[in-house]
Amino acid sequence: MTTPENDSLFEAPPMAEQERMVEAILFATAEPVSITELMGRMPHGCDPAEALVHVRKRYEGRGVHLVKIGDAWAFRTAADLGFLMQKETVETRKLSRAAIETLAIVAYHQPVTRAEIEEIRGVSVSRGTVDQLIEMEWVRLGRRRMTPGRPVTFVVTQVFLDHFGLENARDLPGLKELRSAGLLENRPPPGAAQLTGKDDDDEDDDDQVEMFEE
Amino acid sequence: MTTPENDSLFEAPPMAEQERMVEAILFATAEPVSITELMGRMPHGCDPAEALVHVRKRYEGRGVHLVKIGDAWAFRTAADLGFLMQKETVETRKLSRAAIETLAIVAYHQPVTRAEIEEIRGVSVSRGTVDQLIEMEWVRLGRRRMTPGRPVTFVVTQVFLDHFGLENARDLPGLKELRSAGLLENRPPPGAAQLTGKDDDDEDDDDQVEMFEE
Amino acid sequence: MADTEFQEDAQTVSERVAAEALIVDVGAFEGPLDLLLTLSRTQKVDLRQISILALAEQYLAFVEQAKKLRLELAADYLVMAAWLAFLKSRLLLPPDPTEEGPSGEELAAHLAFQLERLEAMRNSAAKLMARDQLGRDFFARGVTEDVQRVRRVTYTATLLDLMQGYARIRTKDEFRPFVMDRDEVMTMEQSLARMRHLIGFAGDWTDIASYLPEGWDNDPVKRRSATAATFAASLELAKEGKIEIRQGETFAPIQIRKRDPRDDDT
Repeated sequence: MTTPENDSLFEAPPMAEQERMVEAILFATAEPVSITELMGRMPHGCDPAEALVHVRKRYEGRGVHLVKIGDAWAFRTAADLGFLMQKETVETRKLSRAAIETLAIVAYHQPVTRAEIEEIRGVSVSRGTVDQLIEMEWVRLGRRRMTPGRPVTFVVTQVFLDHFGLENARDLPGLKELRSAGLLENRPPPGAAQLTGKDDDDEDDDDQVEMFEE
Repeated sequence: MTTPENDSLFEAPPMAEQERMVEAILFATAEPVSITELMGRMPHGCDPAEALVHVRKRYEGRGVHLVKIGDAWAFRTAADLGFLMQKETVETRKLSRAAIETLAIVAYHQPVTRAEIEEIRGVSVSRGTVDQLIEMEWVRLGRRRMTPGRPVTFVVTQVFLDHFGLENARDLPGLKELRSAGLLENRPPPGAAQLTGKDDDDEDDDDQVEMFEE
Repeated sequence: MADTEFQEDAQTVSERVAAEALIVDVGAFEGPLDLLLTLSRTQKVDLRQISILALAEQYLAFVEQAKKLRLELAADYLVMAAWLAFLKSRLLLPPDPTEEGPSGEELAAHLAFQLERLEAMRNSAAKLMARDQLGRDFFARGVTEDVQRVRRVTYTATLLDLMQGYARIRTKDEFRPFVMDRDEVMTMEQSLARMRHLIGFAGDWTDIASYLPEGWDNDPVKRRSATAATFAASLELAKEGKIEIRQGETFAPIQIRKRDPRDDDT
């Protein structure tokens, strides 16, 4: 009962002091603080609304800002410094088998439509696989094919050629060369057919799932 | 391999920008942040140590201060504004007199062995007392003493320094006076009486056993 | 011995009252040193000028009093009493030059040091606890932001992956006539023939493990044979000056690359 009277005996602290108080309260409090609450916590006679104006100005252009959230106020990291709240680690992974095969088909058959890729691979090509290759800038959209439906085509990029040390996609070894290089002789021996055959399928399936997850 | 080269292509951000970054990072966390960690999170070529000097100056006399705790830095509210913060006050566990004295002895005499603590207090130190201080993260194990029995030593932690607003264990109140008065010396009793001699041995053994149990 | 000492006690009334109060509180003391420190305060002097002799007498009187009141004192209180009685006799008797061990003064000085040190630590503890404390007088940031760990994944593939991938697709439907395979052995000749073609496409350092023919890298027996053959073939090709071989350190992957014919000119 007597508290308000007692308090009013003291003059309100100078505005600079009130600014410090606002600063400290907003810094230490977990939730945004309303003016009413500031008023309740600061000494009698304080004007938190005015102090907030000063504090807001003081933090303009700083690493943290005073922001209004609904009726309440809080310090928040400046939006342009959000990247500091992240720690980036780079991880290099081998491209999935589905992606490699799709990429190979684009490289050997460009310009090639999605339907053609699917026909060659014998399985449907997930959206993610192509998107990934485009994002890596290894594959880009070519001209539309002048056939019914005018499907888009895919071609490989300069980035792709640079990465694989090719001057031209035509430099890629042909099927004949691949065969003589022993790259085509890798049919599983008849005895192991089911086993490896099954594995192959599994891998494809896995690839698909992987792509969807990412 | 090529990353450092790439990075050095970009110049470090201007100091004013680095100040903002330091501000943002330190505002975002309750724990002190080391210069090494700041360096790791800020862009390549930044000098957080210099930025900290500027930021510290900027916050002098404000409602929050930049304080140094060991090798790390943190923002803390000004102590004179603690009265505004009843809501945030955390009830710390009440420490027993034995615990408080043990804490002071570790702080002022560190690194100190259990036998030395007991010698100073004139009573044996219960296991629980030290355990409590270790659990609060105010005390941790230091190096073993290179004396017979190789007893473990205790030292205070960064959490301790942070809690008591100390930049450094050297800033403990009255430390200089105590040292010049010779009160931090570990004086062996004259003639090393059989009684105390025997006690010492036992205590050292206890320490060893404890260490093996842990 | 304690009896006679107690007879000649010259305690004032107030000292006796204080001693009785101590007795009642005996449980509150943390051992004899704590009690001695409390007793020494009754001397109302700087601890550095304390009379250890007087202190010893106070302590012995306290123990005597406790005995009279049939209070059980812990053993260490009695040990201290015995030691103080010994110290007292040392301090009172003229030093005996034939006697060994520290003098009474030395022992008294050490006890005085211990008391002073204990008091200093108590004062320091009080000063420490009187400091502004985190979470009581000053505060940390109330709302913290987690540092997000962002994992950026980059994908790579080699030309060999690409060619093998393509070959895999193109040969899916091919019929392969049955031949007598020496299933699990790869010869150096086979490997050499294979490598001669492949090497033309390998401009960059490539792990020789990636030259293992597909199907030869899962089964340990086949892998061993293929690895040996590939390695031998690599050595052969290096000898011919067609490729370069390198290895970072012992057991590190062995890498090869095509030797650029232009290098010969330089």
